[in-house]
Amino acid sequence: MAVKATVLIRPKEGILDPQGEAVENALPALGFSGVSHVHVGRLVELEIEDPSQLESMCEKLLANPLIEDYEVVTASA
Amino acid sequence: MAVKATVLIRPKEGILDPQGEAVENALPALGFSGVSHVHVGRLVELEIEDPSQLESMCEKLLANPLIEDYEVVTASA
Amino acid sequence: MTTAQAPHIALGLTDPEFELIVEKMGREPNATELAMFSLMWSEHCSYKHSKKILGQLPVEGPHLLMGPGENAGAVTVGDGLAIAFKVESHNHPSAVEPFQGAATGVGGILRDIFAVGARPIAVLDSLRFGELSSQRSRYLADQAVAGIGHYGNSIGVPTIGGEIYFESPYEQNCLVNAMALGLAPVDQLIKSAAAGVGNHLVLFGASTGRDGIGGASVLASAELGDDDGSKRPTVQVGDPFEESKLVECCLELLGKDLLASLQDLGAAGLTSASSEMASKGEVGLDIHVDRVPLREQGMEPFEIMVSESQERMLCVVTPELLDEVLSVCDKWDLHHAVIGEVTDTRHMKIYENGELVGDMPVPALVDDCPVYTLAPEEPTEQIYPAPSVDSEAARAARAAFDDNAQGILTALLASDNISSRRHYFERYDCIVGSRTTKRPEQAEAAVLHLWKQNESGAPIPGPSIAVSIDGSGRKVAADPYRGTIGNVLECAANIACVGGEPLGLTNCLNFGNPEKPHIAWQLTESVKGMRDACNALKLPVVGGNVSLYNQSADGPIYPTPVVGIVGGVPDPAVVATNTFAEEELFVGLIGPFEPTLAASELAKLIGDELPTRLPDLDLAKHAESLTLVRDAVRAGTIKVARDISEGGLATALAECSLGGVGATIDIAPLVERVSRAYPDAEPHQHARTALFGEGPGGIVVAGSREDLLALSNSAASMGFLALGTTGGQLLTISDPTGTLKEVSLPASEIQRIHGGALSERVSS
Amino acid sequence: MTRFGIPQFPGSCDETDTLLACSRVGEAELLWHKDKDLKGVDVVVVPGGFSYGDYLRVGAIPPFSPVMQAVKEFAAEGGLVLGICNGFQVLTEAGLLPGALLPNVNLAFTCRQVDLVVENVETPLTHEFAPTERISVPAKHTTGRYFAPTEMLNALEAEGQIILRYAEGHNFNGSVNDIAGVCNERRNVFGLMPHPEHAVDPLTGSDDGLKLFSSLASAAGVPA
Ligand SMILES: Nc1ncnc2c1ncn2[C@@H]1O[C@H](COP(=O)(O)OP(=O)(O)O)[C@@H](O)[C@H]1O
Ligand SMILES: [Mg+2]
Repeated sequence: MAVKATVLIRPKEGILDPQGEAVENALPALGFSGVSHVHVGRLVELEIEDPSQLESMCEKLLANPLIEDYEVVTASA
Repeated sequence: MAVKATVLIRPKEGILDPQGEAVENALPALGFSGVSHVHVGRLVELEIEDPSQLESMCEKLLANPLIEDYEVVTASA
Repeated sequence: MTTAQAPHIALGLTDPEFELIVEKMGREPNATELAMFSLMWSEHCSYKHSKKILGQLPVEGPHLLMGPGENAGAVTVGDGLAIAFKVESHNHPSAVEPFQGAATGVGGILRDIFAVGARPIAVLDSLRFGELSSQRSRYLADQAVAGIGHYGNSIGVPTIGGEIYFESPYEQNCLVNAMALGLAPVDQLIKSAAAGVGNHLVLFGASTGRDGIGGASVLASAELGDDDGSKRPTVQVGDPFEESKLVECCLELLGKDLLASLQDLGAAGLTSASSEMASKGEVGLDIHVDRVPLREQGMEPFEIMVSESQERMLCVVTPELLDEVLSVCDKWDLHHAVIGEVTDTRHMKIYENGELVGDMPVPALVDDCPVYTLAPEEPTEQIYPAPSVDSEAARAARAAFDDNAQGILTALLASDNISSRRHYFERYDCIVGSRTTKRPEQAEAAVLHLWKQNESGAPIPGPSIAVSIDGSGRKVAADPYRGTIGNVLECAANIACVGGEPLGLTNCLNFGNPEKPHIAWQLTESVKGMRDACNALKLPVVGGNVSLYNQSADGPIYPTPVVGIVGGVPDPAVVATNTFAEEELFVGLIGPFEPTLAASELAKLIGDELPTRLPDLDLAKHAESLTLVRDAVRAGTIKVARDISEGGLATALAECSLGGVGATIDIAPLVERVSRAYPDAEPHQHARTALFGEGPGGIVVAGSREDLLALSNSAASMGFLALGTTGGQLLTISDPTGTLKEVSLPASEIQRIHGGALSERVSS
Repeated sequence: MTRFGIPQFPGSCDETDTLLACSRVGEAELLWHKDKDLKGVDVVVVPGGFSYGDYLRVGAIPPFSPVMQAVKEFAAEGGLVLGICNGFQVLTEAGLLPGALLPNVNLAFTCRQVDLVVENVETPLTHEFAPTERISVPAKHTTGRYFAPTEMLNALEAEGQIILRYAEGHNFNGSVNDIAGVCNERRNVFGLMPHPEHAVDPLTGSDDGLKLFSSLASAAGVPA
C-alpha cells in the first residue's frame, strides 16, 4: 500500500535567500508588520510504495545538499 | 513573542501542475519506481508577532489564490 | 446574476440567437450542444460585430502566401522561404491573472504559427496598462512581462521587440497582445481544412482538464466588473516545456509529410478547433470524448469539448500513417489519442462511450452565426477626459513648459512612456536562435537573419527580415481614422529605417463595447484608416485578431489598433542604426512631417484635453518618402535613421545621442514649416511645436555630408530639412525664435535620465 | 577536424546556437537524451535552455538521462566537456563541477551583454586568450548566482579553477567572487553562465566567444 509523503526543502542557513528577503520587504507596504526570518523553499508531495526509497530520492534528486536541507514527513495513505 | 509559521502552498486541484508531472515522469528513469501523485509546491517559513495576520498574508502575497491552495501550520518560536 | 436566468443567456447568447439555433437544429440543443454553440457564436470565434467592416481591408499582395482565414498569415521572403506571422490578444485573462494570462497568450500565438508548419523564430509584444502611479498597474505590468518572458524564454523563441505604454484608460482593462513569427520553406506550409473521409482525428499534447471552462465565452466577451471572483476557477496555466516538445513533434510530423491537416487548440478548445477544420474541409467529424486523455476525473462531455487546456494540437491522419504519427508523439513524450474520424455527414457528432450526446450541422455551428451591422455614431465631443498623470516628470514638464526647452526635454526623457524600456525587455531572451542582428534599442525595427544550415550544420547566409509592432491608443482616441493611419505609418517607418520593404501586415483591434454607438464609430473609422494606409503602402493584411468589450464601469479603453509589419531586408550588414555612432555626420529630417502638440506626450504631461481631430495626411507622399528612406538605407547613404514619435524631434535627437556622440542642431527649417502651418501662433509656440510636436512621417537621418546633400536634392519634394552635424559629447539644439531656453545636454546625462527612470519608478 | 557533440534534452533551447558555433571551428552534431551513445565525439558541449522544464530545480533531472550517464564516463576518462548556462547547472548537479547555481539576486530572468575577464589561460578552454583578456558575451538566466561554501571556494581560487569572472559592474546575478565560469580539478570539465555561442558573429553582436570554441577544438588534439 502506498504511503503519502511530504518533503520540505529549505535553503541552507547562511546562504543568501533573496526570495525570502523580497517577501519580507514587500510585507510592510501591504500593511503587515512584525514579520521576520522569512525563507522560501520547496514542497514536494507524493505517494510511494516503498518509503525506504525516500531518503535516497531526497539526496539524489529532490534536494541539492550543497545548498538545501530537507525534511521528510510521511503518513500512510 | 514571535511565532514560527510554516505555510505550505500547493497547486490547486484541477490546475495543471507541470512540475509534478515532469518529476513523476522522470522518476522511473532515475531508478525509482512505485511513485505517483507527485506535486511540487512552495514552502514559506517565517516568524510573526501577530499570527492572526497569516491568513490575509497568504491571500494577498504568499499564495496566488487563483491557482494555489495554502495551509498554515504554526508553532511558537 | 439572477438564478432564473436561462442557460443560453448565462452563456452569452441573446434570445434571438438562441431561437436561430433552435431553428437551424430543428429542436432545442442539449447542454453539450448549447455549450458548443455559445462558444462558436461568441464574438471571439464568430467576429459577429467586426466581420462586416473587416471585409474592406486589402488582402492581396505580390508576396502573400496565406491570408486571413488560416491560423496565421504568411508572406514569401525569398530563397524559397516563408514567414508566417500573426498578432493576438490575451487581454481579459491577463487582467485576471497577469502572469499566466500573458504566458498562455504567448503559448497560444506560437501554436498558431507552428500549426501552419512554420518554426517559431520570434515573439513581439504590445502592452498597455494604467498609469504607473497605480500599484495595480505596476503589478500587472511586472507580472505580464514575467509571464511573457517565462513562456518565450523557456521555449527558446526570442522576444525581439514590442511596446509598453501607461495610460489611465487601461487601468481596469490592460492590453496584452503578442505577435509571433515563424519560418518555413514555402512548400511546407500546411492548412487546417480536414480532409479525407475515413481519416483519423488525433489529439496530441497535454491532457485535458477543467481549466478555461467558460473562458472564451465569459472571459473574452463580458465586461469586467470590479469583482473578478466568479471568473477565478477558469484560469489556464501554461507549460512551455510541454509546448517546446509539441513544436518539435509537429515540425517532425510535417517534415516527414505524415499529416493531412493540422490545427491548434486555442480559445474554445476542441469545439472550435474541430468544427473549424470540418467547416474548411466541408466534411463532418465524429468525436468520442471518452477517448480524450483527461487530467481530471468525471468530466462531462461538454466540459471536454470546451476545455481550454493549453498545449494541445489536433491533426488529421490517413490510416496508413497512423502508427508512424503516434510513434513520433511517443518520441516526444506527448499524450495522444485517436479521438474520432472524418465523415461525409457534414455534422459534428459527439459520442460518449458510443452514445450520441451531440449532433450539430457544421454550417450552423461555424458559419450561421448572425453577423451584426454596427450602428456607429460620431460623438459630438471628446469622450475621454483630459489625461492626468501624477509623476515627477509631469510636474517638471509643467514647470518648464513656458520657456525652458531643456527642462521639457529632460522631463519627457524621464517620463513613463518615453524612458528606456530596458527594465522590461531585459527580462526577455532576445538572442536565442542566433538570428537577431538588431536587438531592442539597436535599431528602429528588430532585424532577423534567416540563415540556413549546410550539411555540416554551419550557417549559410540567407535573406533577412525586419519586424515592428506599433499602436498608439491616445492618438486613435483623438482621431480614430487619422490616428490609425498614424499607427500604420509609424510601423512602416520603423521598417523603412532598417531598409525593409514592407511585405505584410497583421493587426489586433482592441476596442470597447461595439454595441455602443461611439465605440462602433471608433472601430469603423479605425478600420477605414487601416484600409487607406495599407492601400497607399500596397501592403496586404495577412490576418489578425479582434478584442472587443475592453471596458469597465470607468469607461472604454483608448481604441487601440495594434499593427505589426514584416519587411524584407536584403543585407543585414547594411542596416541603419538609430544612434549617432560617428562624428562629423550630416543630420537631416526627411518626410512630410507636420508636427502638432495635439495628443502628444507633452500635451499629456501637462494635462491638455484630447482633441477631436488630427491634421490631414497626404498618404501618397508618405508612402513615397518611406520608399526613399528605405532605398537610401539599402544604398548605405543613410547610416543613422530614427523615426520621430513620442516626444517629437527633440526627443528623437536626444535618443540618437544615446550612443555617446552628440550633435549641434539648428531647428530653424522646421520652425519655419510650423509657422507656415500655424501662422496665427506665437514664436514660442512655433518653437515648442517644432521641438516636441508629433505626427507621422518624420525621420531623423544622418550620413556623410556629400551623400545627404545628394539625397536632399532628390528628396526636396519629400521635405528634406538640414538640421546640423554630429560630434562631441554634447547635444545642443538652438531655438531660432530665441523664446525658449536652448538644449545643451551631455550624451552621458541623456543616457542617465533616459536609462534609469523606469526602473526607479517601478521599484519606488 | 574536432567533432563536437551537443546533448539535446526536452526543453533545451540553445542547442542549435551551440551547434552553429561549434560548426565554425569543427564538426558538430546533436546527441539525443535517450541514447547512451556519444557517437565518438571529441568534445561534449551541454547547451543552455530549460532542460526538463527546469522543473523541481534547475539541472536536477537531466543528470539521470542516458546521455548524461555517458557524458559522466566520458569526463572520467578525461574527455573535454563544456556546460553553458543550463549546461553548467546540469554539470554541477551531476557532480562533475564544484558548487551550485542559485537564483539571481534580482530574482528576474535577465538578458544582458556582459564583459568578462579571462582569469586562467592555461586550460583547454582558454589557452588561445591573453592573460586577463576582456571579452563581451551575452548572459541570460534566472538562476546564475554561483555559490560554493567558503572552503571549496578557497580551494577553487587557489587551484586556478576560476576561469572567467564578471568585469567590475557586470555581475548582475550576485555570483560569489564575481565568478562566471569554473573548471574541475582535472581541467577537462568547464561550466560558464554567459553564452559564448551567442558571441561568434559580429552581425549578432560580438565574436569574442568564438575563441573559447577554437581553444577547445585545438586542445582536443584532433588533426585538422
Ligand atoms: N483584425 C483583423 N484583420 C484581418 N483579419 C483578421 C482580423 N481579426 C481576425 N482576422 C482573421 O480572422 C481569422 C479568425 O481569427 P481567430 O479566430 O483569431 O483565429 P484563431 O482561430 O487562430 O484564433 C484569422 O484568420 C484572422 O487572421
Ligand atoms: Mg488558431
